[in-house]
Formats: sequence, C-alpha cells, structure tokens
Amino acid sequence: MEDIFEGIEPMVYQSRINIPYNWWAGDTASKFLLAIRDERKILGTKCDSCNRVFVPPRKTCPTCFTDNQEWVNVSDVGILEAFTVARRQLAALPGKVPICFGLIKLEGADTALLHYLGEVDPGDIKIGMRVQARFAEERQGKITDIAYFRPI
Amino acid sequence: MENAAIIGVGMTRIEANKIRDTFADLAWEAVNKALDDAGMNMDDIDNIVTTSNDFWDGRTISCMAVSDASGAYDKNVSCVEGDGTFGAFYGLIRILSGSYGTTLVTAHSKGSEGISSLITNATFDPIYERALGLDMITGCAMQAGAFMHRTGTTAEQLAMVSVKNHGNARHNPLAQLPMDLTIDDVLNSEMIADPLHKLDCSPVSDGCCAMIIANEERAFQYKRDPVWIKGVAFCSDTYFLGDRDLSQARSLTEAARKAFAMAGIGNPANDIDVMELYDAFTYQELMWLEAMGISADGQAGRDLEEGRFAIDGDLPVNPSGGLLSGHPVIAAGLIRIGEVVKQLRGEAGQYQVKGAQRGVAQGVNGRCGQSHCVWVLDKNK
Amino acid sequence: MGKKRVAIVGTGQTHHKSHRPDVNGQELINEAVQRALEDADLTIHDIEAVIIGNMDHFEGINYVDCWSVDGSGGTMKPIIKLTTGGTTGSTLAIGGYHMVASGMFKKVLVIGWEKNSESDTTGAITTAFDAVWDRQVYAGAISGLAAEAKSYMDQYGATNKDAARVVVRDRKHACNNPYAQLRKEVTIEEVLNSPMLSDPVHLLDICPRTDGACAVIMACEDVAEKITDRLDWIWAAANRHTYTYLGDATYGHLDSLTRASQEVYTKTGITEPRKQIDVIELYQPYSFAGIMWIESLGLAELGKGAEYIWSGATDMGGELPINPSGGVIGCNPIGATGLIRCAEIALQVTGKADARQVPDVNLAISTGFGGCFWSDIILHGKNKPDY
Amino acid sequence: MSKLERLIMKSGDAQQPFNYAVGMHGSKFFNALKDKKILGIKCPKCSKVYVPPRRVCGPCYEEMNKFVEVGPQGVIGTFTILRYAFIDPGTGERKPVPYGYGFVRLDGADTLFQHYIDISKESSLKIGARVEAVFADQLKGMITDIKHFRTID
Repeated sequence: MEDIFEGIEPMVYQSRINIPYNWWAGDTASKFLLAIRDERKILGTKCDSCNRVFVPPRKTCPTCFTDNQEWVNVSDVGILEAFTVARRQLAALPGKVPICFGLIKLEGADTALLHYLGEVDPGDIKIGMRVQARFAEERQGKITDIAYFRPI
Repeated sequence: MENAAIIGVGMTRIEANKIRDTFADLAWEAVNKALDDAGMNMDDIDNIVTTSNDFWDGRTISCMAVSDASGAYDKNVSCVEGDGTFGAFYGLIRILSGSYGTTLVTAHSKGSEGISSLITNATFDPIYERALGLDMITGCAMQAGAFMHRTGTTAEQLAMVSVKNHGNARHNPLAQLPMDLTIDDVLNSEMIADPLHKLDCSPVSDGCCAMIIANEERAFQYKRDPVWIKGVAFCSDTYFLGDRDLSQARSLTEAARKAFAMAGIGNPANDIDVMELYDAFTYQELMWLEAMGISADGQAGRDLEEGRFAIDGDLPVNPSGGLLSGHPVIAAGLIRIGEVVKQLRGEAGQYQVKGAQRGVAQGVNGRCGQSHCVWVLDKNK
Repeated sequence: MGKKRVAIVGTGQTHHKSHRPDVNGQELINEAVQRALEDADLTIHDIEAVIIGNMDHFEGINYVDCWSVDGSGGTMKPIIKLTTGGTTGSTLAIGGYHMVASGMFKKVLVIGWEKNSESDTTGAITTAFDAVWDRQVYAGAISGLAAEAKSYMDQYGATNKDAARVVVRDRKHACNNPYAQLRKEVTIEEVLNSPMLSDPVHLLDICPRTDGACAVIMACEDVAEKITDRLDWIWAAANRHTYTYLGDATYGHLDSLTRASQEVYTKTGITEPRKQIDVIELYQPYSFAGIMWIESLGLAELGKGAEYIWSGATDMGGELPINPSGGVIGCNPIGATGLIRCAEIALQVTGKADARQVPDVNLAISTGFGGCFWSDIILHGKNKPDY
Repeated sequence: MSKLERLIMKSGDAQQPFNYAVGMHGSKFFNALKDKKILGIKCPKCSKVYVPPRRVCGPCYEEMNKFVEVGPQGVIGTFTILRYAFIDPGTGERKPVPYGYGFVRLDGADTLFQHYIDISKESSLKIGARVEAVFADQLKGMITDIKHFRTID
C-alpha cells in the first residue's frame, strides 16, 4: 500500500495550560492559617463524635460526617511519621534539592501534617524523631508560614 | 452479580514516546484490535465508555479527543476520569443495569506530552499542601519509607520486584522496558527520592487499551471464549495522607475482601493463579500483596525472595512486566485486566502462566493508593 | 430497560452564588450532600457508593474524586468520577441510574459541583478543544454558541428579541427559586441593551458564572419505597456525544438532542411530547437555545420555536412549563448544572418544588448540554415504570 | 464565627507545559500549508471531505487515507465577533479583542474550518459570503501560517 505519509516528519505542538487560579481558603482553613500568621499558633478542629483532632483542620469529620465545632490548640512539637528526601530536581519542587518532606503528628493532634523538614542532615532523619515547627519570619497566610520542622 | 464476560481485548505497544500518534490514533488502533480479537464490528457495540484524565491529556473534556475514533458517533457513550479499572467497572455496570448487551471500554494516556511532576503535584490540596511541591514520586517515597519501617521490608526486596518485573517484560512484546537487571543495578541506580531509586519507579509511557464486555447472552455470539467477570469492587481511603496510616492500604483490603467474596474466593493465597497488580513503584507490589491477604503482613518481601511470585512460582505476579515495565497512566489498570484475560485464554506466549484458570487485576486512583479497584476473572463461568 | 427500577429519594443544593469565599471546594460539596441526606432522611453510612464530577481545569485539581472525600463522604466507600464537560451533571445522573439499576448498589450518592470563581471560566473551557486546531481561535462556550445562534437566525429568521423573551421567562422563574443565583426579573429591553459579548449574544442572554454543588440520592425499588412514598422514578435515559471537532457540527439544530430524545421517546412510547410531558428542565446555557433546542426535542417544528415561546406555553401556568427553577440562566456551576436539572425535576415530580411547583407532574424531562454540541436526556415519572 | 479575614491561595506562575502530538494527518496538513496548500481528507465510504484532516470518519467508522486539496477560498458557514476579554490559556494573558471568529466551508470540503476572520470590513461579514485565506509573510508550517480569512468583494 502507498505510504501517504512518505517524507512527513511527525510534528509536535508546544503549548501550555496557563490558567491562573485563586483558591478561596474558606473560613476553616483561613482561621488555621491566620493563627499561624498572626500568633504562631497551630490550631486543629475536634470531632464531637470520635474525639479525633484534625490538623490541618477540617470543617467536617471525614469519618463521622458531622461538623467539627470545637477548635483546639495543638503543640508545635510532634513526631515524624514518614519522610522522604527529594534528590532529583523534580519539576514541582520549589527549591534546590535535597528537599526533605515529612508527615508530622503534632502533640494533641490525631492526624499528621504534611510539611518540610529543615536544619537536619538528610541522612540523619528517622521515623519517630521529635520535631518542632520553625515559623517563617515573614508570614503571609500560607502553609509556608511554617518554614519547616526541625529535630529537637 | 449476573454473569458478564470480557470477549475482546486490544492494546497498543507501550512506548516512551508515540510521537506519531494523537489520542485518537491510539484509540483507533486499540479499538480495532479489540474488535478484531472479538470478531466483532462497530455495529455490534451497544455503548461506549472512554477513560482519560484531563490533566494528563492537557485538555479539559479529554474524552472529546477520542469520541469519533472510539466509535461513539451515534451511540450512548460516557466517560470515566480515573484509572482504566474504574472505566471498565462503569462499562460493566452499564451492562448489568440491563441497558446494553455490549460495552466497548477504552483508556488512554500519553505521559510523554506533559510533565508528570507538575501534573501529579496538582493532586495535592491547593490550600494546605500544593505549594510545598510534592508530586507522585515524593509522595509515594514517603509511603515506601513508612511501609519499610513498619514491616522491615528491605531495599533489596524492593529491588527484587524491579528485577522480576523487568525480567518478565523481556517476554512481552508490548512492554516498554524489558531489562535484564540485578539487585545491584537497581540499588545503584539514581536515588530520586529516598528510598526510591530510578529503577524502583515506573517509567513515563504512552499507550492505549480497549476492551469489550458483554452480558451472558451476547458473550457467546462472537469469536472468542468469554473470560468471566466473577468479582469487582473498589474503595477509597481518606484524602489527606496524614489522616491514614500511610504504611497500610486498608481501602485495598476492603476492595479485595468484597471482590473475593463475590467471586467465592475463600483463601486468596491459594485460590488465585495469576495477578496483575498496579506496581507504579516497587514497594507497591509488596504492599498491595499484603493488603490483599496474599502474603502475611510484612512477609511479601520474603515470599518474593522465595520465588513465589515468579512466572513459574505458585502465584505469579505481573508476568507481563507490570507498570515498572510500562506505565501509561489511566490505561495501566485496563492493561492489567487485559493481561489477565490473555493469561486465562492461554495466549500470553512466553510469559504464559501454566494452567491459569483464575486471575486478579488491580488498579489505583489518587495519591499513594488512596482508591483501589480489584477484579477477579475466571476462565470458567 | 433496567434490571432494577431506580428512583430519586433525596436531593440537595447549595444556595448558588457568584463566589463562595467562606468555603473551600470540599466544604461546598458537603453542603449539598448534607442537604440531600437530610431530604432523604438518611445518613452517610447508608450510602453504598459515590459518583462525583466536575471539570478539572476550572479549579485546577487533579483526581477530584479522591480529593473530595472529606466533603462527599466517600471515605472507605467506592467512589468514581465521570466527566464529560457541560454534560457532566447529567452524565452523573445517568451514571447513578446504571449503578443502582445494576443491582450492585442499593443507594448511591451522585454529586456534581464547580467553583467557577476560582479561575477564568472562558480560559478554562477553551482548553476543552483541540490544542493544535481549535484552541487558537476558539473563545469558550459563548463563542461556539454565538456561532450556533447566528446560523439559526440566518436559517429561520429568529431575532434577538425572540431570544430575550426566553431570558425574561427564566429570570422571572428564578425569582421563585431560593437556590438560584440571579433572582431579579429583567425586561426584553434590558436584555437587548446589555453589552454585546459575541454577536448576537448579549451579556443578559448568557448564563452567569457560579459556585455551587448539587447532590442526588438514588435507590433501587425495594429500598426506595421504604425510604419515602414521594419518589421520582427514572424512566429512561439516553445521550449522544456526536462530534469531536467544532467544525463538524451542524449549526442551527442540535442533532445530538434530537437523536437522544428520539431514543427515549421510542423506548417509552412517547409520541406527542408536548402533550405527554408536563415540565422540562432544559440545560439551556443561553437564550437562543431556549428556542432552538425545544425544536430538537420535538416540541415545535424547525423554525417555530420562537412562536411557541411567545405563546406563553412554556411559562409557569402554560401548557408545558420549561425551567421553573430559572434554569441555567439563573445559575451555572458547570459540573453541577446538569445534575441540578435532574434534581429540580425530582422536586417537581415529588411535589416538593414549593413556589416553583408545576401542578400535577406525571412525566418530566431533564437534559444536559456540553462538550462539542453534546446532549444527555432523562425521562422522569411519578409512577413506577411498568417495564 | 467572628468576622474573619478570608484568605486566597494563588497559583502564581504555575502552569502545565505540553508537547501535543500533531499526528501524521496534521503533520501532512502543516507540511502542505508551507506551500499555501490546504488539505482535507475524504472518507472512502461516504465521500465526505473533512478539514482538518484526521484518521477516522466518525459516522462511518472508516479509516480515511485520501488527502484532497481544498480552498483556499470558501464561504462563511457561520461566525461571530468576539468582544469580551478572557484569559488565553496558552499564554495566561488577556486575549486581545475584538476579533472575528469564523467557521469557513472551504471549497471542496464538507466540514467547517475554524479560523480568524478579518473584521475590518464588518458589514461584509455574512453567512454565505465568499472568503479567502490570507497567508502570513513567513510560512512555518503552523496554523498561524493562515493569518485569517477575509471576504472577497
């Protein structure tokens, strides 16, 4: 059969999806982020039914499905439950590798918070180690107002 | 569940960059292979379900690209966004509802066109997490570490999954990465995110799979012996990684429990002849095996060392080479089902599992195995 | 058709607004879900599976089915996502029907949502079309619809004034709907004098941009009848996603709706829809569709849609009221919009529509529109289908 | 809850780059466009000519392989004039308006081809009006090799 594409090089069209997003944090997340920004305090929400404390806070308990009415202060100190050290410069990373990520269960919380680990040699990070939040000097009402968690 | 069967399967080769092909080209190839396989033509298809993801395809309403090429022009059609196992589930449901006798299911993606780190970063919550810059690899690396910490699974055992699956792929003409590896090759490959080396991770891939599902009446009207669907179930865990015990896959445990119960599987460790699992990373194959009750908690690595999951072992896992040897996201789960069909028909060539009668396929949606779909297929009705 | 007959046992909607800064997406979804559960007098623990949908690029969130479980209640349940663009909501309703009719799930929660305030709606919709061929010149839904309207006007002589009459109807109806976003009547002059967006479509001809969610609970026959005696039965559903490229479409009549509605009419023995159907919630994102697409539905001959609208037959109190809720002109959270049509019909059939209630509804239609001139249609009934 | 400041998270300069495959049918089209030729493709079954060319005739479910030259003149099938500002997702910037958005039935083609229409003589824009492709000064094998279509007196 005749090759109808003889001599034709396959083309690629380079483009992008560039749509600016503005995500409303909502009242629950706003309260959490403002407490970090303005008071360097970490807040959680507590479920009346199962008594679990959620950090980051949730308006509704994902399991019981009832509204979490109560706000509680949790500690800025917690236990490292999981971690990784990014070694390759993956496109989503905001800075230079190595970058350390961890899941930190703060004292007083029942869920773990996803964040950076800092002031630590990547080789020394261990699951179960105690870490403490280091707040950013300039805080803007974002999750990165906590600069990272460092071992204590 | 009423009887329903898979009567046709078509797959493209899995490749790193199918630069000549649009999504429609991929769908056309896979659909025609499935129709040929079944001995059907498009008039025999009652309805269509396409499966795709708008982020991976770089297109809102990504299903639009494959509508004509999947034969949807004047038929009832719907579109699932998620892994192909979920697309196939919806295709099956549309038969069980009594509305249609046959469903054509397709699933496609071309990882080569986008940047997977950015696409998977968009799975992270925009308020609490996104700015931190995690993606599928760094997220799963945390899970790998947590799993190894809890179970004592070793880096060598993870590496052995890679060795096995890339080795199996040498016999699969559709696989992207057939490789003859040693454990040291894996351990010495680039560390991407601790504890995952490059060869612990599945590649970026392009591919498409199509499948034809039929009710019992229609299943016997065409060329092939039907492969029967005996059990299907899916389940999602919590979204936030810190809400879960990340080292456990309890939603998979639940999905498998339901699917096995539907299929009358009492002892999954003994009652299954072949499995095709969603091994996007090496640790996942072991973690999923434990979650499904195939291995005791913390024992999958040891079972692997003993050769239990090799093609000639007593429960071969990913004889096709799995995702590690080719991972077109979205299509990957449908390919798992398709590979089990090949095994049960005895058509898997050099990677055929001898005497396979009953097989299990699994697919995953979301981050770190949040949502799983489990299929049990049987050669016999 | 179905193995099991399927009924809607509860619905819930948010109060749709231009933007909801007080809640994030998961929380918005949750409001609709809680209302649907309350309406059906069920708890989340009664729900066996969740189907959810939206259009990813409006909010920029990948794997929304997984992300949304905190709000949807999908934790440790089967969740699945269906997405077909504007038709997403009706696609979800049809999905819920199949899930329940299959006998595999007794009670299924169907959720559609969108927070359109979080991005530029037209910019995001533009990415729905082929990057190589269409995206350069395409300018979101309004541009394609404007081209459709222009063609229709050219073929049948319809006017902007005809279209404005549809807006007047829907905006008036929306005043009766506490969930609608735009609850203020407009006049024909106001529509005609509003800014021209894309000839011949004025600002007031087109739907607004909305944050909102809708949830519908479907149950199989034996369970549904125990939950409530006010049931909305799904009689039949069909769809056509006929085109892949915009330039392939037939402009001036909506082929996909003609074919899908014919399938439903044939299945259910409807020969005179205008007489047999009591109310319609039409997915009508702009005014001209209110004229053209009722022709495609078989309610008026080609070119006679405007005449039927002017007769008042589709107003409240008319022969066949269309969009008692105010329709899409009254609010448009895109992934929810098709499901809102379905939920509103459920309210009509079960007599729960309060100020917007059409009396004595026996058979009713909800539709979905989206993608590349695609259509979905569902026939609802007060009585249990006898097949 | 007391009156709270409501925070917004912004995506900033985040974007998703793509290398979209044009496909062989498209590549052949753009290759020909460099010579100011516009190609369609004909279905062997229903004889319908599609522009842009693609592999499958949807209604017939047939593979097409006969390219035919169409245009460069045609008629306006339908059109609109875009007057409202929106974000162009390819750039993240506001797209300049107004512009003419046309569906042109090229001579020899059955489907409509979308492109810009010159609106400098707005009164000449009518459905059924004859138009011709105006090519760019430099031809690169891209869709922008056609600058726009303009009405022929």
